[in-house]
Amino acid sequence: MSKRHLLALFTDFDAAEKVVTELRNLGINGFNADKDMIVKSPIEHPEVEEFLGDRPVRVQWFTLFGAVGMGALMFLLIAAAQGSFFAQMKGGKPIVPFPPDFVLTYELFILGGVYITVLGFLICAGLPARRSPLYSAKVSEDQIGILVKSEESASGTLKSIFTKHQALEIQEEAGK
Amino acid sequence: MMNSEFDRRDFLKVLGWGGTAVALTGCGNGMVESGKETVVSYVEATDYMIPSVSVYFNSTCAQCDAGCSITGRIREGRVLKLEGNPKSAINRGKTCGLGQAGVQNHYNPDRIRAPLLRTGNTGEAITWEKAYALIDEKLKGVSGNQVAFLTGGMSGHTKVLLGNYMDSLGSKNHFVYEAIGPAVVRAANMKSYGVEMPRFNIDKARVVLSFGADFLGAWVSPVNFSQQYAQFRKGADGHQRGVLVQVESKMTITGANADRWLVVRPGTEGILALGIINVLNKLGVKVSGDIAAAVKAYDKDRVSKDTGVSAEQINKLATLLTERTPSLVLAGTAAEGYAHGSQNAAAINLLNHVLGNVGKTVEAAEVVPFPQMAPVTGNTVALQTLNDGLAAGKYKVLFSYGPNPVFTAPGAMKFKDNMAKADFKVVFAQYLDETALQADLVLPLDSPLEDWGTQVPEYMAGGAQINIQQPLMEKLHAETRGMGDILLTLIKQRRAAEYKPFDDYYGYLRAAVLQNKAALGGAHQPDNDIFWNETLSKGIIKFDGAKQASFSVNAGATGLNLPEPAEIDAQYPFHLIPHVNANLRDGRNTNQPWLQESPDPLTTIVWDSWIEIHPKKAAELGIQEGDIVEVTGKNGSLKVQAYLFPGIHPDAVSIPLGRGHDAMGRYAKGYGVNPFQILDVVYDKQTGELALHETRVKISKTGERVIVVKDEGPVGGNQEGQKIVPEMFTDKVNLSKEI
Amino acid sequence: MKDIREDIAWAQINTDVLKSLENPRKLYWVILFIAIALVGVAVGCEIYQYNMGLGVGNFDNPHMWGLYIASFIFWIGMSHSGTLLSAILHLMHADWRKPIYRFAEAMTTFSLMTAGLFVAVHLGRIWQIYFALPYPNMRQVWPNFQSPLLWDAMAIFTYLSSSILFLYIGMIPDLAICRDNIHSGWRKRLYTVLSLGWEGTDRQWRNFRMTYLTIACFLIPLAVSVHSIVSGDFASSQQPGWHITSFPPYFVAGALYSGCAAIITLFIILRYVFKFEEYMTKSILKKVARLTFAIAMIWTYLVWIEYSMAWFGHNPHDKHLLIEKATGTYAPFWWMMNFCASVVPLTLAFKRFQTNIPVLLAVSLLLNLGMFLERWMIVAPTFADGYYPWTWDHNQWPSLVQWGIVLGSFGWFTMLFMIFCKVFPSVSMYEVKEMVYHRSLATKKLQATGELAAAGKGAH
Amino acid sequence: MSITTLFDNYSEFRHRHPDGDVPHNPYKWAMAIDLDACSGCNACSVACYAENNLPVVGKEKFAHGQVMHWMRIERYWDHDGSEFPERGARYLPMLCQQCEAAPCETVCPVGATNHTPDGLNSQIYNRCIGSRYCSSNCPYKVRYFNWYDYPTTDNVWPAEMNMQLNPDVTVRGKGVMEKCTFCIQRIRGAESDAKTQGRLVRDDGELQTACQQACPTSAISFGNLVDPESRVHKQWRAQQVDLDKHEQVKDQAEGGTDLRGYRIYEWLAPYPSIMYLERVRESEI
Repeated sequence: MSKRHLLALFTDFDAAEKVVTELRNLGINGFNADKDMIVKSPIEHPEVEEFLGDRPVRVQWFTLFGAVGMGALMFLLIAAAQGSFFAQMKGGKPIVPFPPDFVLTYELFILGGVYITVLGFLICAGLPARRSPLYSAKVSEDQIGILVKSEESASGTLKSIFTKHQALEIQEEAGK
Repeated sequence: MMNSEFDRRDFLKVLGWGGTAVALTGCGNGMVESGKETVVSYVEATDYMIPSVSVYFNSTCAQCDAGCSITGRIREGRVLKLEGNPKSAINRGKTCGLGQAGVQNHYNPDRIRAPLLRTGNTGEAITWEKAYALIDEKLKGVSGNQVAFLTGGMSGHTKVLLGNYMDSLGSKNHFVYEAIGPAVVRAANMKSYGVEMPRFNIDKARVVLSFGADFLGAWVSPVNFSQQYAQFRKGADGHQRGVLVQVESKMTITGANADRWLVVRPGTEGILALGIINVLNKLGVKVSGDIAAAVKAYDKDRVSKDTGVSAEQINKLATLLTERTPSLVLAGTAAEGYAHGSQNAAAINLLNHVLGNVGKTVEAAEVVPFPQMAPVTGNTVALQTLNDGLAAGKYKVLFSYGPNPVFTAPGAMKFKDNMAKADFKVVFAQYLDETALQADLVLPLDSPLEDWGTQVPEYMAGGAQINIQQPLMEKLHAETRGMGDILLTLIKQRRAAEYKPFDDYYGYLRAAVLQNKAALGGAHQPDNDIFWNETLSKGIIKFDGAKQASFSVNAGATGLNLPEPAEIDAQYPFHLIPHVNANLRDGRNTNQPWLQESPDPLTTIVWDSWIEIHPKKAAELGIQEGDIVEVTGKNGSLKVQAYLFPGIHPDAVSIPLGRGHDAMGRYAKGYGVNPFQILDVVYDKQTGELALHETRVKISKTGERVIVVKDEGPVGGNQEGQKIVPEMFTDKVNLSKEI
Repeated sequence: MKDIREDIAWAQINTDVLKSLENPRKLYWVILFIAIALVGVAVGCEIYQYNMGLGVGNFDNPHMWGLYIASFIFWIGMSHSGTLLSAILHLMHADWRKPIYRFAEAMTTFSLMTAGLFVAVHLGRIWQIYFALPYPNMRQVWPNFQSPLLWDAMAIFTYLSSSILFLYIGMIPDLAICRDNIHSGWRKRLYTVLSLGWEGTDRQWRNFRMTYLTIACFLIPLAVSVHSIVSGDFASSQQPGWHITSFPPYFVAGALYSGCAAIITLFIILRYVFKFEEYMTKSILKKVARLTFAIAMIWTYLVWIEYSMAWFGHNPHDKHLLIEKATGTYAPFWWMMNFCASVVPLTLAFKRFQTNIPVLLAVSLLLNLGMFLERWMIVAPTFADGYYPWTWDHNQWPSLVQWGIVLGSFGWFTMLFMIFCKVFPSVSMYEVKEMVYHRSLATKKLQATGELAAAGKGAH
Repeated sequence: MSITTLFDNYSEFRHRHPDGDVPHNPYKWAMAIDLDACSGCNACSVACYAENNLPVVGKEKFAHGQVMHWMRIERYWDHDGSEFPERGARYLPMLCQQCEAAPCETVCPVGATNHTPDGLNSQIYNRCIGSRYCSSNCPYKVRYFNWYDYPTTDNVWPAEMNMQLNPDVTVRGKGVMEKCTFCIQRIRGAESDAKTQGRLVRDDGELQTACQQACPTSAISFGNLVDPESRVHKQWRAQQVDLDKHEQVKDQAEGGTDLRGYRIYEWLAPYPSIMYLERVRESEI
């Protein structure tokens, strides 16, 4: 049973919100509001999350792991490196001096944090991503897009709901 | 020493080959890369040359005439460094900067590589055979007294050979010239001690009163004196630390180390000496009647007025001399360099007699029991005689070996022009110096590190000794010859029969030594070769229990009359003091870069000449450091940078000798000025020596200014209140307790 | 005073900014050409110095360091303001930063790259520079982790890579816009690749917000640590004039200071060459000017602390050095430094100058001249009058080679910066949209409650 | 592997010089220079040129302050306002002080200068990248940098002159820092000789630095500070100068001390290995 995509564009977030809430309330069968609905917007807009319902963010865990892990690991490596050159005794200083190592650890703590955070971002946000079947440049300009995926049967209903809320444009996936 | 069981000459050959090999491989001077040479492998190296292991050979330093024994460090056939030979009583294992630079004299890139014959203004390289033939030919039909031979101080077998050669020519004209030798002092010593150069026991003295004798710098035998000085300062055998008082008009390095540096009006050293005697007399030191009479006039107020030394100082000094005995009084360069130099020296020596130092701190030195080898010391009278002779056209053929008169003779003597009057001028030289450039034939010499020889030092520190000079490595340049070999060849031209047995100077030397084996302490050694090699490996032949020179003490004050201090010449208000720099001396070592770059101990100036002016005087004249001033005397002028120097009498200015070459290669040419050229020709009344300190000059700003190239920082040796070089006084510290 | 219009259409924003990628004013090309020429000069000098040895820079003993290290500090300092605007103000929700933080961030990146060059140029043996990297090797020789220079290297590397990531991440949505609006050529491909297929889905935005926030949080302590460590090169040495406790904050303040001044300069230039009058408004300029003034005063305070510590602290060496600075060879530069960096900024206290573009341009340039001299006056005099009086040296001057390379560094920076602004949107489109969106919401609310008059333009 | 070494020898890694728990053993090379004996004649300096392949930079570069003398003789005057320097000049041979806690060591980014087990401050030429931080941080400014490539510069070592170069000592190219090494080539030679003969280096002139060997007044003594028989050790003892103090007990005594030993910039706590003996002048005259 094939699924088909619909993309509707709206002028502003209020319109989009109405549509989303409506779609979520009346459970159309063949369409799962939590899974099959994506909102595309030109700017980052916290409200979107609220009306879309709770969708978790996990980047911070990467950050934690990256910072702490990298920091600790590097401190060990540096100390070990110093420990393994006997030739490089520095007058007046111990061979494994803490203050310098802490400075370096601090830098590496941040380095690890940033790197792994970025990694986490790419993973969580699923980037780089394959372009989704329906997209309009308008979305990156000034309009809010709602992309839904549903059974053939449900798509009709969805389309009517979109038109009801004055969707500026409705793209429909060419039938296979 | 490991070298006593084999023949030195094979050894040297070996060394030489190895030397080439390493010179090329080790130092990458491009010969191998360019395919001009091939690398010699070590596969067949002999036992004597182990790669990376140094061997050491003893020889004698020829950088000055003090005769320090040196030990050369040789690796892969190259002499790398010279150290002092501890066995020598003269330098006891020590060297001065000048001696260290000996290797740069040896490796100097500007050495002459082949005999040069003048054709017009260019020198054409010729073979030695041709050169010798030429000399022979030129000497034909020339009577002995038309031949002149100019050398520096000489001793040992070269001197003997030269003497014989002159005989063979029937010539008496051997001129021995030293530009800055202590000739007047020698004469004065002869008068008062009966020897030219007694032994000075600085280490035994409690007080040393030196009248301009720069014995730590350039005077007679500096390395030996420096060691004695160290002893003297430490207060050896429980005595308290010795006191050094230096009297001079321009501070020398010795003055810089004095406990009290007394600046006197130039030329009044003798007056001060007599003044001190006068005070001593008053303090109850017994002096003979004539001396008392001689010094009566010199009461301390007058002396103080004449010399500029405060009466109180004179008192203190005299008291010190009475309290601490024995003392030692030295007459040096600054005292002798005047028209009344002999008088100064005599007066100063008299002080030694009065203080009873003669026999205690002034002793007769032992002498080598071979009078014919004894050193002949040079003086400037010889130069004048030669110069006059040349001017009169008396000499057809002139040989010159050692000194560089065109550079060191006062310009007013016109030596260069007079030299031209001789038909044929032969110069034996290592470099194309000013004199060599005037020659018709220039014969390239071995460096002292390539040559054989014997030397008897003029100043005998310990017992009598003969120094051996032997090659430390194979010749650098195939076409150079040792002076001994040259003389031998020349003399063979005259007396072939006598010198037939010696095919070279080495043979001559060896034969000469073995002949006197017993006298040279080889009685116990039957085998000649072993004895010879032992002698070479020692590098010194010592004569234990050699007898001292006869020491005739003459404490009279007869003929002692010192002139009034010179008035200030209105037109030429300054005394010009040509300063003898310990490293550059009379300029024969100026082409050794280490010496050029080693800062002058007092001004820290390098690579250039300067004129020292007292800051007070400079302020009057509006002169600042770095101003180019024109120094004008009766005999010409020169332009030189000014340096404000507190250690000089305001009526005097000083320019160091030795720089200002316009020849002698890349490291010497064009650096600084040559004060010899503007010296007034004034003679010491008694000896007829040139009085180097008698020149009067005036100075004027030219308006140009340069940055003085020196090591000293902008604050000019000010400690800025930091504890960098603190100072203690003897009432606070006792050195004799120290380790 | 004119500010960004709240009713400006989002589409308009896109087109305006995208125009900057197409046709700047002539002046753009002039600047770019001069910059490239200067780089040429520097390359020439460097080749000469590489072949002859550092002596051609006229260094000596004791003048071991010269303009290179001074410029190094200068460029590091320059980089800090980017972080200030993008990170600190981001956390403080100062929305006026949105139109200008992108080029500030770029400035950070490129000035760091310039600073990095000086580390290399300064070395006696550039070709051995990899010795300073901690790479594993059989002989187990590692760099000396005790050396402040190594801390520098590590800090700068961290800072540079983090800034680049920060800049890039923040630019992804805009790259998507470019992708959507440019339909041909290498740019199309470039943007397509770089935008990573961004479509502005809710999921992407969610994680984007979190990431951007996190990195911002990291960047602030990082920026502070970087210049503290640079100051450590001096403070942790033993020399008079360097061994000063107040150096880290002093350096950080100086860094922000010169950075802000540089932002003003570049703001004015960009505003003109890319016709950004609409977005880089005078009201923003005013805020930056005020910020600069504040930091200038902080810096002045710290520099006076330094002087008084030298003067009243009983260290003869420090005191002597201070006197030498004020009266010795370097006096002209030292006084000019104090004038430019402490007196000139006072003009920014006046409202009418805060928006007067010619004045601001002149002032900002003077401020940076002052800050450059300040760095030089930190480095050179200590060599001229260190501890050891014998080696004091008052007549050493940087040779033309040194000056050439320093000039070239300005060219190098400008070149990179100008190219960047031509290739990438130097005004953040999506954030300007957010800005006007939120402002319009706010205004709507006010209109609703009829308090528009009361609020006025106070919101910003 | 390195981590295990780290844990095994941890306490060892935490000790510091010179006041650490581990003394120098068996060697600690040090010097004592008697300024009363030093006559400022520059023989040491020239000897150093000869031994250590120092380039002669020539007038131009000397004028730029780029001279390379590892051992420099400094001449100071008493600035007491008198017209003439009646107590002569003060000479100070200044060379690398071989500090125990050397300011130069900690700052080198590549660890090209280190503290050796026998108490030297070593300089590794081929590790040096020429950041010149060491010299910047040296209070005595006794480190010298190769501003030019002297081996290939005209008239520094022209043909023949280069045959004098000491094969035991590297000829430094451009861009590296150098300084007095206490003639490390001689030290290593003597140490290994002694080792092969199963003894310690003797204090009988078996090992001399070039400057010490040349010095006509024997003002310089050099030796093993931990060997109670060595002259240097005795001198330091007698002068009550302790290596690991940055303020000597004797100096705190009332009315000063009658001992001459002192170290320059002791209060900076670099713990120099060279003790100078104050110059003395006669109080009677």
